[in-house]
Amino acid sequence: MSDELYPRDMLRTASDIRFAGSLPDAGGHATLDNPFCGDRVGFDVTLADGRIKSLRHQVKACVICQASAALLSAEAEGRTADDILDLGDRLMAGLKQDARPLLAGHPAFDLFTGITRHRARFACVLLPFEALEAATREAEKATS
Amino acid sequence: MSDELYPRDMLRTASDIRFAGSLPDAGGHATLDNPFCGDRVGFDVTLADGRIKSLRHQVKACVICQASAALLSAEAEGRTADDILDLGDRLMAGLKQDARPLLAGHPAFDLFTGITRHRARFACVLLPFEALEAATREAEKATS
Amino acid sequence: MARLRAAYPILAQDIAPGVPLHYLDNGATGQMPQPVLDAIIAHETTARANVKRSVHTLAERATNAYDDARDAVAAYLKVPAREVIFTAGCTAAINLVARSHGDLLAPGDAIAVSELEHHANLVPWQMLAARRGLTLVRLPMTADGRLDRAALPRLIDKRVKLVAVTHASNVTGAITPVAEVAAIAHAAGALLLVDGAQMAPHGPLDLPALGCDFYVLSGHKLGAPNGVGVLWGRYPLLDAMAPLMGGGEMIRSVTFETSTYARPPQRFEAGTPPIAPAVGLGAACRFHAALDHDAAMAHQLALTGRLIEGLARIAGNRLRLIGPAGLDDRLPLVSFVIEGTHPHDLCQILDRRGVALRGGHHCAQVLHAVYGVAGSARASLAPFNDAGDIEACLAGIADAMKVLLS
Amino acid sequence: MARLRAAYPILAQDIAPGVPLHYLDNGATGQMPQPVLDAIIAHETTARANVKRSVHTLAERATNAYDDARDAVAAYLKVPAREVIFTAGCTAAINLVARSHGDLLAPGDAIAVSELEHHANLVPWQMLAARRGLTLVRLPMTADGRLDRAALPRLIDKRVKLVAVTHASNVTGAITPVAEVAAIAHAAGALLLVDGAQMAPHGPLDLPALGCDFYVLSGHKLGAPNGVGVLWGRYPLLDAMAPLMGGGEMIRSVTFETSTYARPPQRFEAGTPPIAPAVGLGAACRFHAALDHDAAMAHQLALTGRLIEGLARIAGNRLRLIGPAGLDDRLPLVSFVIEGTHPHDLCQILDRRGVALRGGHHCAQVLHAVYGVAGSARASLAPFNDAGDIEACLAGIADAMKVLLS
Ligand SMILES: Cc1ncc(COP(=O)(O)O)c(C=O)c1O
Ligand SMILES: Cc1ncc(COP(=O)(O)O)c(C=O)c1O
Repeated sequence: MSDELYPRDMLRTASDIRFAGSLPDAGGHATLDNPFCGDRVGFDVTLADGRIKSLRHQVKACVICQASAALLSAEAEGRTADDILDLGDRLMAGLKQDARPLLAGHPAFDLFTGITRHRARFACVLLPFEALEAATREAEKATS
Repeated sequence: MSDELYPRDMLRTASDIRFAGSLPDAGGHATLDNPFCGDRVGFDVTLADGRIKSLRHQVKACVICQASAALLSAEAEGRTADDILDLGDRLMAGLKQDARPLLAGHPAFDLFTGITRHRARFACVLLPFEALEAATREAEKATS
Repeated sequence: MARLRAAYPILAQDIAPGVPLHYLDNGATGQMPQPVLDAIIAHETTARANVKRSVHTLAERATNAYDDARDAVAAYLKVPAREVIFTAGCTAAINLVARSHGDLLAPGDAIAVSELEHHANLVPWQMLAARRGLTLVRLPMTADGRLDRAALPRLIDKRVKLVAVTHASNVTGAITPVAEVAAIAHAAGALLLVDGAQMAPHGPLDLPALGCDFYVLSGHKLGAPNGVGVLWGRYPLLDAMAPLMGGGEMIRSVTFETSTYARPPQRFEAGTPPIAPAVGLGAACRFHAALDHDAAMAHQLALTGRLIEGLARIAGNRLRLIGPAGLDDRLPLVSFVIEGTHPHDLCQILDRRGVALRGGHHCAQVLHAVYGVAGSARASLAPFNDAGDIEACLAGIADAMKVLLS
Repeated sequence: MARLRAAYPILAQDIAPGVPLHYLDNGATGQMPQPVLDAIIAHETTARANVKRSVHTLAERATNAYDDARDAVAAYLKVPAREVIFTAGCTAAINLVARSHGDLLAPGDAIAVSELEHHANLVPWQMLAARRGLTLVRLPMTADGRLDRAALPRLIDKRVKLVAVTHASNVTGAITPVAEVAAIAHAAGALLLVDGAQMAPHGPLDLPALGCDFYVLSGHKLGAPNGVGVLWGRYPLLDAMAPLMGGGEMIRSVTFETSTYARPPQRFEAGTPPIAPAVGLGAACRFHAALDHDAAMAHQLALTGRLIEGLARIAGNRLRLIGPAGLDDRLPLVSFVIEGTHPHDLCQILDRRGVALRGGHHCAQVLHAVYGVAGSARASLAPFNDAGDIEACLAGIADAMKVLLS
């Protein structure tokens, strides 16, 4: 069954476990809760030259949040904490304005076009960005 | 000019200063404020055999409160603190129910029949009762 | 039933073109019946003024309306009006006790709180414990989400000065045997605070018979406006408490250096009170008191039974009830998890059929942690709900499982 | 003017048969214009739900409405929305600062408060001073009821950590030169809290230009429902404050033993917030922002001048103004005493002509004590008042003097 809000691609992306797990040698880690549902997203990262080299996530969350974590993980390599913050801010703006693409240069995130009318779910999309940013900042601090 | 709420008798009673002043040998004293307007009523009392023998009041208040203090003073001799409490409670009930007389056995208080529709002013009538009760209790405590 | 539904203007409109509303989120906020709305409109357009300060006609009307509202709440709870304090809500009422009564407790004292509690009845006690050096005693629940009565006598010992439990859980729906808990608490020398947020919307209460010492509730759950709640407390307890907030209406006399305070309830109602919301709450109490609540409860529990059966039929062994499966001593609310689906995703899909359920931890993270889940979906009923609401909900869940588990 | 009056449903009815309402008690509570009432009715009948907890359509509408209300208030004050905290009222907002910011002060620190303050901006500081061992510094007023600017530099010394003054006195009507006070406070290293209860109803504000650090106001004075107010604070100040109340919505994560808290503004909004009242306040801010407030103020001050002249004419040297006689830097409100008459008796007689004035100490006992009176009568205007209101008031006062001084 297909669906505007939960297209097959969303479910497929949510179950993409390529980046799930943890990194024994992580340089930074952060776990954040969504205070309104108790969902939880954690990230382990390692850096090279101050940029994300590898990462793994631990997600206990809804489909939307899972899918967001998977997409973000696939596009995170080579970025800094500030980059992740900026990406999240731009995606938030895209969601608010119902823009196309939601996030310029990252068409994959158009998976979430169905939720632009549902402000309560924006936090589900953004939680992985916040957690990855926090983990990356920690790693940056550890290496500076 | 006469008036339902402020009949001439009310103004005349309010300016009755027979019981105004203080008692140098007071056995009990209390001053109470009406928290909503800052009005203030004080009473000095002396007791004989546990009953009010003489009293004086200090009133800085509206006409209604002044008149109530004057009427109460004229009827207080021979009463206990509990009597005063009981009188006040019965007068309050009479005001709420718009009874005639307002206070059985004390027709003078029918001066206040005009205010039964004005609940905000009940406190003006009752403040002297509270202050006299408190002063009498203090005197009772001092002699017991 | 049709007549009762007609009293709720929000049920008259489609939530989206062609989609009627099936409101099953009554535990979060009760809908407002027309008589309450009418009372508010009448107040704002014929009696709006500040209270207890002026002698003009509007001020008198407002003051009378506010006093009448207190009388209506007092009658609903079977208590004297002077023991009824209007607060900003249930949360504000509990925090008031935790501050003003809590400050009377001594380091080393303990407060006993159950695992079932809403954050409103846990976080204020954590804050108090940290502030005053008190211990928090954890009262456990049984596997089916009820307060574990067997554990109470042992845990509520002489150190415990206050027990705080909910009258009915907003997640499991379990109703607490308050009189029994009150007896145990009092035997240990402790006071009992009961959180009535979920129970109060289900009909008038008899607080003296319950035997508790403090009781709190929220207006909006009864269909009143937001911004008003109630703290009831025994008068000597209230009278021993210092005010939490200072300002107008709560004073006896003020000089620049210091002030004396009014007696309860005024002492705890600093500033302009929530007049119109209280008037709405008074109207809501009268509206609820006029319903036949035994019949309404039987009706709602029958629907609850259908819902639980339907869930089991549709979800099979993916279904996990967060609370008792039976219909005894429970409210008409059901929380559940369907394995492999997330509550928010489920609720989002239900929404397209106009079915309003709530998903998440329902401000009860401790309870959900005991169950080992982050959250659940919850259907919570009101007397106006009908079989159509339950059918729509079940059809929506079947639909959602197709979308999310395919 | 007629069009503006038509916006207020309460003005359309007689207060008693044949007696139209002359509402001159706007300083106590502002009347509610129809657009605000409409916004509340629309909210309660089409968007009523709890906020930030559920994903269904009603919950989304309610959450959006609540967020929009915060945006409207933020725009009215020219500040970022995340610095706007919804409270139960002005009094609750000041108490929140006195507790949560006050707990950051150290014994020996001082707080400077003026003699002009409403009890809401004095009693919380007395309570804080007693709790934390702080000193209260008294900022005096001039003979005509204004903050004495000349005294400030000397009194606001290095011990003073917080200055609390009203933007405009609810008794004398004097407007405080806030930017000047802010400069003096900041030069001494103190923060400045401004009580905007009386000023906020007179049009949009530019808080950054005022230069204060905290600002508070009450919704009902702007014609919004009771039960909502606003605390604005600079974000780093808010972020350094611990929450006053615990409960839902203000947490990040909860375990039985301890909790972590959300960032401002959520940290200070425990429990279900005053959603519908906030929606009403948002509508009230939009309504006020759309008026021409310079013209409205000129109109109201012209009426104020007529009132003061009329009073002098009628009462002669029995008249005592509690506040400045001129029209500069003042609000359109006048407090006065007529020797030999008590304010409540005066107001009671005015009421029979439909004239609503307030009598008493107006929750400002210190100010009245400085003037050597227990209370005063006050006429406070809104943009909708007209010459007829002033004439009725003056005629009523002449009448009252006949009754009370005969
Ligand atoms: C100057 C001033 N400050 C504070 C307040 C308190 O506002 P509220 O009673 O709405 O909390 C008022 C109004 O009563 C006021 O006039
Ligand atoms: C059991 C329980 N307690 C307390 C509360 C808090 O009520 P409020 O958010 O209205 O303050 C709620 C509702 O949210 C509840 O369900």
